[in-house]
Amino acid sequence: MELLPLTEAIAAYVKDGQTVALEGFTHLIPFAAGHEIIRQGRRKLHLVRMTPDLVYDQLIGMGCAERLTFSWGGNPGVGSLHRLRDAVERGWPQPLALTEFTHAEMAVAYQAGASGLTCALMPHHATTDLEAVPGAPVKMLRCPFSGAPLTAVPALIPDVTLLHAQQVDAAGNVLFRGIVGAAKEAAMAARCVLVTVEERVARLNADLNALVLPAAVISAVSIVPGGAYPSYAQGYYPRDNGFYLAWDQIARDRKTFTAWMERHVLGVRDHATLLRTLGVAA
Amino acid sequence: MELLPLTEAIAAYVKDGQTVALEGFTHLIPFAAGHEIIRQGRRKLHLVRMTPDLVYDQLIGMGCAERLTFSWGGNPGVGSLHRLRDAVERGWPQPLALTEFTHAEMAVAYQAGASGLTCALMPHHATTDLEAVPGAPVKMLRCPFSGAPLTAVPALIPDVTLLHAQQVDAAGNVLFRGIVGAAKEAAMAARCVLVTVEERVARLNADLNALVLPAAVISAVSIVPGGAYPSYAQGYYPRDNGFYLAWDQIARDRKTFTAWMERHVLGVRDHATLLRTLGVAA
Amino acid sequence: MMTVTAARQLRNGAVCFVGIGLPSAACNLARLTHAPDLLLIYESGTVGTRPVVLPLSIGDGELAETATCIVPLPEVFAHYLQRGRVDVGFLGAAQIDRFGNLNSTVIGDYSHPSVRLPGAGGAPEIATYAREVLVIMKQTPRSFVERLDFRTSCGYLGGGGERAASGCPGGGPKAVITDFGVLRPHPDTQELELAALYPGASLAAARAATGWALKVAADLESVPLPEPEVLAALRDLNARTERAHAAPIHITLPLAP
Amino acid sequence: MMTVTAARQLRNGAVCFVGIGLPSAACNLARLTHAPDLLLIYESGTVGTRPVVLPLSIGDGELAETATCIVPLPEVFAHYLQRGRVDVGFLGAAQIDRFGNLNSTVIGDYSHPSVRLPGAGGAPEIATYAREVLVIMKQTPRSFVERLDFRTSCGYLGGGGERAASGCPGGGPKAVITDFGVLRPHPDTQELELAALYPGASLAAARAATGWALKVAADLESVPLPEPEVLAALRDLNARTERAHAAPIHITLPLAP
Repeated sequence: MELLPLTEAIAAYVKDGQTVALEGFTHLIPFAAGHEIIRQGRRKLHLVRMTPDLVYDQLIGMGCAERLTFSWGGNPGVGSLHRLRDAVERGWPQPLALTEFTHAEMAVAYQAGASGLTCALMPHHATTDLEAVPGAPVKMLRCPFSGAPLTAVPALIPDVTLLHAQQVDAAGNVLFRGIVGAAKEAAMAARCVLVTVEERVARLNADLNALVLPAAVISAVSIVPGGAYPSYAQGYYPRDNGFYLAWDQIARDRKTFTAWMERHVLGVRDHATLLRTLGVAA
Repeated sequence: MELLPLTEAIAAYVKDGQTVALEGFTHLIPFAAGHEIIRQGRRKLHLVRMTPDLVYDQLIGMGCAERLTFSWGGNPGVGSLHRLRDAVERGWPQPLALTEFTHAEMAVAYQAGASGLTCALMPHHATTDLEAVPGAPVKMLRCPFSGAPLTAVPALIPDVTLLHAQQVDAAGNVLFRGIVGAAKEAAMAARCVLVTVEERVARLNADLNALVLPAAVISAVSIVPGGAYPSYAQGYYPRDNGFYLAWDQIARDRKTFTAWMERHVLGVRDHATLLRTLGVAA
Repeated sequence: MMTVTAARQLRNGAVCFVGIGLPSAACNLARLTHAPDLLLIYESGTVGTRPVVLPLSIGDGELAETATCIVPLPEVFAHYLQRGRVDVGFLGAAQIDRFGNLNSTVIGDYSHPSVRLPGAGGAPEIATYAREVLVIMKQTPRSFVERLDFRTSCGYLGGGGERAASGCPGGGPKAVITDFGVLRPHPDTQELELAALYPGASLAAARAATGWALKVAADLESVPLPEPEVLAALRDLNARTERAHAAPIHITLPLAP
Repeated sequence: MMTVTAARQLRNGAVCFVGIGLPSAACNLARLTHAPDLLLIYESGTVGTRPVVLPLSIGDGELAETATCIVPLPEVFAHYLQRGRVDVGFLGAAQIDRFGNLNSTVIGDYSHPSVRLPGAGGAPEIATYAREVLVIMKQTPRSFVERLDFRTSCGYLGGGGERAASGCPGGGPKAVITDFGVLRPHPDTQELELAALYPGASLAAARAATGWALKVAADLESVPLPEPEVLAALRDLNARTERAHAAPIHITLPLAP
């Protein structure tokens, strides 16, 4: 683990054409890291994430991605991700290939990757057309004991998994507290793990059974207070539900979207400046 | 979830011939529950446990078991389980059939059971004779994506899983704190879950990401302070390493073993009396 | 009215797998009124959560802070849904057919969709494993369709016992709650039939809002008006929620070095 | 001497999968002397533990309290070993052969053993996945055998590259530390050869304690005596451990009702 400014961490570890997962389920979504990827103009990324959320709408709309692996692509509690839709429906700013799972499939795909496996199993029930779409990732097989039909789900192994967390300690261990989604599995599956955190502390405020990623599995940590905004960090700040509602209008139109991104992401130096510009931080 | 005295919980839920798992890895081993099974004279049990430890030595030596599924059967840091060996090597007090896994296999066998699956996968490497012994539980197959060889491990689904934990709250939720082994997976795999706890509290002393089993997955909870002794309960009492060392002598000989069990298990009413007899509790 | 009607379907003590929006409102209304011991599981991993205000997203901090426990997301699906521990699952969709099959993936062809919908999420597994499913959807000819563009999640497949015969473990949609009333599956054919109408809703309008020839149950019921205390609880819940969501976010940054 | 020699094999910063007994002592001695940043993982699920006293069992409370984190046991094997995150694994056994294959299952026939040993535990996966394996065993003709009664865990299989050719990901036994000295695999044949002797240990005695015709490396070394500060650290560790383990257990029961 090395402690790096976010600009240097992204420059050093995230490359064009890589398979990149930004995880965190509603909570602890690494927005600052996503924005830095946009600022540095990464291209042809294969983006992986269970719930693309606004940060992937932004990455897709800014032309960073050529493929998306996901299981639910909406603005939670609000509606569509308009940039995702525009890319899929009309190829703007470029076509976006999809690899589509269910949540449960994608969870075991990360688990398989985290466990050094090439695939994972689920019980198979012929209930969804998803398994039959062009390029469907899953295959069927039979349990060698019971003969029951099983779905084999190929392992997901990101080149880089990016996460946001609450704290890093002096030794580089990182604490995640609250809703964790599939963050641990996405991290353990990845070839390289980058983490942004709210703060650096001498000693983690961690329970015996807390979710802590040891420094040994992390490539770099960057200290980015507010780095999950407009998502949230339990114990630090709540989700900005108003921003998620407002995004629906911003992203609906290519021009307002581009203008917003130019002003608030490309046009600012870092995440702290974005937060000040939005009036969220003083 | 119902709150029951341990005698009633065992009488109501543990039956002759069942597949029964007492889990807890070194920590939180449900000794009191195991002793109550012995007192109530259960027979022909299929005992399941990663590390049989002393409590299974006692159950086996008292003739409760006809099969053992396990992955490491020793007295940790001390040596053999003499009663387990006597049953396997010389059929005393009765023969004991073995189903033998590695730790990693048994862990995924519980995970499969906990996940409603008939089997789990591991990468296969032809490195051990275990996969070729008579009655070996695993089978080989190939990854439908990569063609890589895989080991299929059949799911473990205990009729009853018995655990020890620190606390139960007013609603019947149970807190496990510290080393948890495969306790969660063994519980979620089982048809019925019984838990003994150190104490009942109004509200669990639990972190957001603590391991808590919700009341809805538990059949009965019994309050048995010291119920893990001579194993330990983090935050309550340490492991009695001296007892584990002493057990080596007690269990080495059929007569000293039988005498010890008659005096300390069959001859006492409950676990509190055992603890007082041993001078561990006042 | 949809919220209240959905809440009424829930028996106390049930384990509910909750989606965001109307299902979340219905579950919490039930919990605050007749079913205090509902166990609410959100797919974000919060188990036994008792939110004071309604979450906008499925993973709001409110859900974490009031939960019995938070489990990693893979376990919510594996240990609860797949293992058969969920009594009631909620689903919505863009399209539903007469057998309760649902589409939340695409309108049009999968490879060239006219509308790309959010996708499956947890729906296929909820539909497959929950002991019973409650569907909540507004009833329009565009959403209640003769033929789905895409089957994301199953209801009764082709009806007539096809679902059970396929080995699908859950029980399928027990009720579809719409803005006109409640549809329930016929016991034999499993075709959805209008089983109850809200006071003031007309049979003709319900039929017109359905893309297939909607059948009506022999004993069409009228949904009772919400009890005043239930309405009051719902108003309180919504008011608390609005106040909470209106609070501005403020993040304190450390001073620049 | 075995403990000190084993400790010397560990480079600072390595991720070690630790067994109980001598490996645990060696790892902690290394951590307290030349390798403060060893990451110690015990199969009980404690990761990054820094015990002040040595545990008797693999899951003592001491390991939990001083750990960076505690993970469920399945993850220790899946996320660390299988995923290839472990640099060094330790193994012992009842029998070892000339290619470092190990038996900890049975003496005699599997179905009718003369001695039933504890069994596999985590050994097969440690042997398979760790980048390198250190074996610690007393050298006797009964334990260093021409032919294993049972192969629980692999060394180099039949030698001569068979292990790597089989696709086995880890690197195999790098050293076998005995009470005579250190055996290492020949680079080509992978047969274990005596590579170093302790001061005072004789080559003849080491050969007599081996059940096969033990070869000797061309450059047989002498293991240096333990540095005084290392010996002092080991004595301190052992003394602390004895004091801690001698403390009587007392459990406070609630008053009878």
